Amino acid sequence: MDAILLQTLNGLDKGSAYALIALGLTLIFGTLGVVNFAHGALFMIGSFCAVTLSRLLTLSFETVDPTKTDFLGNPAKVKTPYVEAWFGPEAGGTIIDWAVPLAIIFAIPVMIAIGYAMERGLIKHFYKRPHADQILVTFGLAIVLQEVIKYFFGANPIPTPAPEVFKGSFDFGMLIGMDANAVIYPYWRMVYFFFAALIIGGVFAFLQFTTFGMVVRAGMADRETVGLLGINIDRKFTIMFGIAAAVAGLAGVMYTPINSPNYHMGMDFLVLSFVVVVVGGMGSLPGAVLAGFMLGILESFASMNAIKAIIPGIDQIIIYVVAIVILLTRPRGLMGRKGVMED
Amino acid sequence: MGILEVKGVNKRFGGLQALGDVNLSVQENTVHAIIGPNGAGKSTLLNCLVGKLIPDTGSVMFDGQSVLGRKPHEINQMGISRVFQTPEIFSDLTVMENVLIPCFAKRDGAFRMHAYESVASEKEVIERAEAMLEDVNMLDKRHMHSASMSRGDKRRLEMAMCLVQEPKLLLLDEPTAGMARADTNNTIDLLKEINEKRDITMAIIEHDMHVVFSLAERITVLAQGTPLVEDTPENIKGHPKVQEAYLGQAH
Amino acid sequence: MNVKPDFNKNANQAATAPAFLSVWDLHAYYGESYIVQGVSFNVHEGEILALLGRNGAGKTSTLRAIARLDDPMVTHGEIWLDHQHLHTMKSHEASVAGMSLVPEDRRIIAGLTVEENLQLAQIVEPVGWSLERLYELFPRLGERRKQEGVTLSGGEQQMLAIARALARDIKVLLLDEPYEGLAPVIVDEIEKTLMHIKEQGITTVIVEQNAVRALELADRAVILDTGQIVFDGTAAEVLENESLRAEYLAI
Amino acid sequence: YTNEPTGSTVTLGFNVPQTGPYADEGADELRAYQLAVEHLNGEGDGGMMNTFSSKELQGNGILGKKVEFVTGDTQTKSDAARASAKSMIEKDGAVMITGGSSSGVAIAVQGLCQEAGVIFMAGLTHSNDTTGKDKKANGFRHFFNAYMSGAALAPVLAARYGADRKAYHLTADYTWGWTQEESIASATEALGWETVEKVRTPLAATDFSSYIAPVLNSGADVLILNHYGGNMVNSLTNAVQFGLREKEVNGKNFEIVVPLYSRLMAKGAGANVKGILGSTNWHWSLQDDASKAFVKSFGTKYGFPPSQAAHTVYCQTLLYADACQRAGTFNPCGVGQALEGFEFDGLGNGPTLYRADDHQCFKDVLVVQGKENPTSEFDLLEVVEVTPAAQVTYDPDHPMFAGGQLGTCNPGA
Amino acid sequence: MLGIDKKDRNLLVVVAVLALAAPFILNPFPAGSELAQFNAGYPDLMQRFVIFGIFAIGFNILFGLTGYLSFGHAAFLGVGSYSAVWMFKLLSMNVLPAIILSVIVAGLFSLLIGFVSLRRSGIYFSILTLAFAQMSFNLAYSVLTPITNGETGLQLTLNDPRVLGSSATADGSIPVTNLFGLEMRSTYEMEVGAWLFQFNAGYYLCAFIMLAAFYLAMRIFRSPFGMMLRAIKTNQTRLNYTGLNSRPYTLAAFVISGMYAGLAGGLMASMDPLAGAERMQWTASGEVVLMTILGGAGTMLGPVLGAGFIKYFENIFSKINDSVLHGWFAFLPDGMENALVTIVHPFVGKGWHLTLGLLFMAVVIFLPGGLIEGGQRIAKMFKKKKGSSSDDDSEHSPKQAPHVAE
Ligand SMILES: Nc1ncnc2c1ncn2[C@@H]1O[C@H](COP(=O)(O)OP(=O)(O)OP(=O)(O)O)[C@@H](O)[C@H]1O
Ligand SMILES: Nc1ncnc2c1ncn2[C@@H]1O[C@H](COP(=O)(O)OP(=O)(O)OP(=O)(O)O)[C@@H](O)[C@H]1O
Ligand SMILES: [Mg+2]
Ligand SMILES: [Mg+2]
Repeated sequence: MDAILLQTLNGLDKGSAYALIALGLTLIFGTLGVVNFAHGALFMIGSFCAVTLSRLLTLSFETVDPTKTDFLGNPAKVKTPYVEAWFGPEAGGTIIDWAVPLAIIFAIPVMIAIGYAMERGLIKHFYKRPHADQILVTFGLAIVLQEVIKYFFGANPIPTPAPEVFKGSFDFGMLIGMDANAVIYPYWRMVYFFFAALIIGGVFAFLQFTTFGMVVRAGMADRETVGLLGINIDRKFTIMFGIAAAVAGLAGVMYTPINSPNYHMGMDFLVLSFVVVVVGGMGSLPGAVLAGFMLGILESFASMNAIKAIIPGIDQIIIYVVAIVILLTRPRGLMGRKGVMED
Repeated sequence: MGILEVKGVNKRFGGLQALGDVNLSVQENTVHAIIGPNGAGKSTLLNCLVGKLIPDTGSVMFDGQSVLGRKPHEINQMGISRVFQTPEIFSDLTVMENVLIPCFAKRDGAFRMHAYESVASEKEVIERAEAMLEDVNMLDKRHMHSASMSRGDKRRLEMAMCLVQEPKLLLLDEPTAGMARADTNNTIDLLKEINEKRDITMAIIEHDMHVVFSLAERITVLAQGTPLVEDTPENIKGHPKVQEAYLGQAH
Repeated sequence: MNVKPDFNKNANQAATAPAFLSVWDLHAYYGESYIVQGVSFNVHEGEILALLGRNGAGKTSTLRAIARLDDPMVTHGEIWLDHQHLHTMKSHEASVAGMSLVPEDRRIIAGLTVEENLQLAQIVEPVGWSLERLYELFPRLGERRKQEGVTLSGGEQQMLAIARALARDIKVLLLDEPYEGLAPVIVDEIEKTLMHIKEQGITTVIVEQNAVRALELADRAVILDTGQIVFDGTAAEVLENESLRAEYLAI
Repeated sequence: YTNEPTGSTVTLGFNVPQTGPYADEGADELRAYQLAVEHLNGEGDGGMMNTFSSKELQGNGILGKKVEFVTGDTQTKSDAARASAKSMIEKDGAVMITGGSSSGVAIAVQGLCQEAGVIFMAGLTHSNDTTGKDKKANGFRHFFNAYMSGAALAPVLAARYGADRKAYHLTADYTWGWTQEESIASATEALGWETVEKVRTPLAATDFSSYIAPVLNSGADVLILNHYGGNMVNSLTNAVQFGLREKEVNGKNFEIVVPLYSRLMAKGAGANVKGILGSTNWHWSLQDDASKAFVKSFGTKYGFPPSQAAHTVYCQTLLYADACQRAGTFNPCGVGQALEGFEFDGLGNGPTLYRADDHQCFKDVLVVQGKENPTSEFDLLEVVEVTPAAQVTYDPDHPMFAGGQLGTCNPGA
Repeated sequence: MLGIDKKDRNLLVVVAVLALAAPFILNPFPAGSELAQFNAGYPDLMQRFVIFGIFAIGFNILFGLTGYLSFGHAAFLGVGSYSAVWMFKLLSMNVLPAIILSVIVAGLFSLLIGFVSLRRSGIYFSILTLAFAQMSFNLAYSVLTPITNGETGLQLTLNDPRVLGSSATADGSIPVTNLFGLEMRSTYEMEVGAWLFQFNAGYYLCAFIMLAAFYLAMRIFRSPFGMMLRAIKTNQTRLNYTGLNSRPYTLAAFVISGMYAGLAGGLMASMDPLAGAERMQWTASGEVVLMTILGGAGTMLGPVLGAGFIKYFENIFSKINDSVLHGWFAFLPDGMENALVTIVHPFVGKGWHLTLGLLFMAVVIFLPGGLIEGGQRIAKMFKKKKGSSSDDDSEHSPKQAPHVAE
């Protein structure tokens, strides 16, 4: 029983990550119809916004401390972050500690700018081109972005912890009257869950309660005609791309405390996010979110020993099994719209 | 007993009764026109004949066999070809290839693994396709990319694709819409000739009364999903209800 | 090269009013094929111009070029509308400037209902007819407003395409074969509407294969052949000129 | 024999991951290779050549031939690694191949070198199989292995955490993970620990929450993470996130163990490694002369201390060169013979033996712990115990290593 | 001759000449010179060129011709490799049975996956194939280790129970793959001045098979079957209403391309008897997609070019390290040498991915039709120069449909 509750909770949390990552992709891929293999790279760049900010905040000046020696036996240099020097160790320390949440503010303009540049400079010319060309160009871009990050940050993961107050976990089981240690849950994952809900809700509302969503859908179905109706569809697409990049980036920023970011993390998530979007159904935002949570929860359950004992290796393939079953039983995924990328 | 017997066909789209108890009998080797106001259900009726839609109730018999429940390609193999309201062609292929494909379908059936033979060596088929293109005055365009043709030309191409199969029953959904007057006249002549020489039965939907009255031997008027009258062209022309609901005062 | 068009250039036009829509030496290409080959004409405010010609003459291409669509690409020429230079605009800017095109294949937007298709036209100012008024003109659309636009019947789609154009506040209406697929009674209705909006000062360019109908409606006519203008005069002149009619219009 | 050097130079092939998750490790290996080549050619300060017990190397290359090298990218994929090694052999005339950063790659390339008739000096490969069921006559391993990790760690674990412990294993679901799990489980069980559960995790997993969450519930009081690389960084981060380290189970502090450590991984996991025990092949903070000489030489050139990967590949380059020198030939069979049973000292791991039976190297193994108060960004691990070689030595026919045959050395064409 | 028209015959001849003379063409620089780094004429890489060429040719039948974008084709290649290696382990070191088995097994496997996946089209199809391939990869990496040997890859060992042949040779090593005694690795070396050319038996086997595969693909392209496949790509609805059943056509295309992939896998194992699971990973499937698009999807030669391009970068650019760079620029003054090395450094060696990514982008942006379009443009330029302005009637004649096979 607690095992089920536990895995449901875990699944929700994993699902919120999947849903959030897939959300940005749905906007570009499901809605604009651009097969964006650079989406993972956007997610990764979001993470590195957090890394960059925490690097910036810990930018230090060096003083030589004659009492200490470095690994070669020379007098050691001691680093003091400017932030600590300016605001005092206490306040400065807190600012550094809060680097990840602060990075949200930092990442939004950065990601929008990147999204804008990417759309105006590149993707714009590819709306009318075959999907294959889109794959090639975005894949090329993804590699380039990755390599640039690798050039500056290396290939190793870079730990980027959450603020001290969000570290550790709380005992969810005790809260609902279960035994101690039955169901524990890390604080940051809770934060992530609520953050995901907020972003998903926000994007959803924006598309649902404004004409923006309709215009973009129309533009994707027939750009030319929408232009004939006086709508500057290019601008709408750019905005959409900017939003999608920002969503992808924020998903990345918030993910850093969960797993240390590295330059290829985007590729690791790429396939998964495509699977989520397609299982959810092309062009459907709720579909993608639903699929994200569903796959997250099923994946959690599949990792239970009891289940692995029955079907060995099921946790390796559960996502794909589910994808196959859903796509075979529902022609357009969970909630896909007709005619979107079916040929 | 006609070659095509439609009995009691009903089709609903949600709250809309698109077809209500349609009965239609098309006699072999005749040209049968179906006319009626926009949204009367004419195209829907054709859709039910070729397997694009399945009627809710009723039966459709062709040549003594039911077409219901068969896949589009099976129905075509029975001998029904259709020209669509908006041209459906292979737009990435050349005009010639567009015509060759139905030739092969007619010759080889629904599937045949012709992976090693070369198209260029199929002289007979090519001749046939060329003859067809000649008939519709498009032979000079045979190497053209069919996507880059004007709309009227696409129409003619699609018709050629259906005619080359020499179907027993040819269904035409507004074949001359958007066609220049000269070509319309040619098309009328062509269809007439084909109907007479090759014994192809035709069911034609048209809003151009000139075409209808030049070709049709019988006319069914459909309104709101139900046949209003069925009669000879002369009688339809003078039918007051038809004039009011459809033709307008111009005719 | 860039000589400003003479707004009073049209020799056949005795009127002293400056041309409202002026197309001057337009050249346009689809990729490498040269389709519009130096087309010039003027239309006065409130006039109806019939643009006629055979299939593949370049009528659609001309209209598309004037509406500033990406294809065909205009390489040379100027387009002026009410003192605005359209030739520097993109299609959405041209639309804001008062240009509206009813495209030949209707281009109803998939995935959107009838009503959404109309709403889409009213997102950007200036907005024309209200939805109520449009439904009044085409009651059929009102009935089907919740239906997905692309599942409408052919004629209904044509109505929607025209309604969508009227939903914007326009100065010039470009109609590419607006009667295609419409029942004769509806054609009558639309003619009435066109006369009505003409009275309001809206200028119309109509491309139509049903040349007689178009000429009866139009003030002036331009005949295109292989991308060049072969005739520019009043509609009455065309109707009177046997040889012209026979050669280019087959009527 | 294959690629016999006829000119004034000899070419070695350094095949390391330059792209993919282990690229940094590969880069560090390359640095060490370059350093070794410099030292062999008599440039630089000579590094560990000065402390090495065998004094055959003269600083004039190998057998008087100047050492040159080619590099390649394994991409941490056995296919790509083999392609890269093949091009070194077929195109560049490399007479020895070395490097790699995972067992899969090492075994694949070792097989290739056996067929092609060149010597393979494995880089980072920790799986028992490399010198167990997949051992090859042309291949030699300097690195320690999973069995040794278990044997070195278990006594320390028992001493620190007591003999009455219940362990929960999370294991990367592929060959290396399995041998690691088997080794450490049997070593700890021998000391009285109980293994509560062994759970396999997919290699592609990035979030281990659903594997970690049930741990506390299972009655286990130790979590053993048989993960490496990104897997290990993530699973350890997740485990700490779930607060495992602050919990008490069965009246004892909950503990986490990472059997195979590397400094680069520790860096990736950040503060999460503090206090966590594991084993490693070598660490820069060792204070013997050889290690100090190496750190100085490497640190002066590159500005930071070398990793264990760098140390391993540096040693192997010297050892290979020395063996050629002693054998008086580059012929793989001669070199192999010179390496087989070779005993030496002065390369940072204490007295060392290259065992003839399986080409595994036997030397001291370090037990390390994540440092609580690091003084610099490199100072992440501290050595808690240097397990003497004798304690980690096993019989050549130990069941965990059974199944393969060394075969005979292949000099190639 | 051969039942193809003149243009195709010329193309075939060109490909044949290129393939047979590859050891010369790919080794333009004298061995030992600084530019020898760019030589690709050594057996392993040449084998890879043609093997991936086969893979891409087959893939193109499905993707370029039929328009179905499979993201799981690497699975068939992997299955082919495994079958071949098992054949070596159990039956004999002759490559022929191994290759035959790998084609058959891959064919059956693709029949199964194709039958299920082809019930959907567009992106849904792509994801289905991706899911099947990823499943195969994950299982091969872990649970199926007894069959696949997991992470390490399936290798030959000294105690393989080879029915026809011996477990080990007299001198105690593993026997090598051969074709009726002709060892795949046997290489004849020819020294011409400073140049060294290698003629490898395995390569020539692969090259002949590639030519056969190319010829076969050409026949398919020109056949009624090929025309139907192209028709499916443009308008499946019309095809159905024309009386053709598209399912067997797509399935046949899928299986054929799966067999091509299996053939490539079998050949890979024949050249180097190891089968690794990562051959089945999505990145491997992605690679063949990239090869095809990069070269020019739907063209005959494009995929082969694309395959060569990517493999060249992977194997040549990744090996250019700083000391090689210093070697190249050694003639310059020190300062300039170092500056140049610093500039070039990020793009080669461990930065080869970066260069590849940039080239991907450059090719799609500037050559929408892939590399093949680059070739066409060059050819056109020559033509223009030769017979200039003989036909400037870009009159009112719309463009002719491009011939599929350039
Ligand atoms: N998929 C559908 N869903 C809902 N309604 C539909 C659908 N398809 C057709 N209809 C409606 O059914 C009615 C009949 O359509 P149909 O296309 O048969 O008319 P038609 O007689 O061919 O008219 P036209 O002459 O204008 O082409 C129309 O009102 C149309 O809106
Ligand atoms: N996308 C295109 N690419 C290349 N050529 C095209 C394209 N569209 C049309 N054409 C060519 O341009 C010429 C003019 O076509 P257009 O559609 O303007 O003719 P039209 O006068 O409207 O004919 P119709 O009466 O048949 O609609 C035709 O010869 C046609 O083949
Ligand atoms: Mg209709
Ligand atoms: Mg037109």
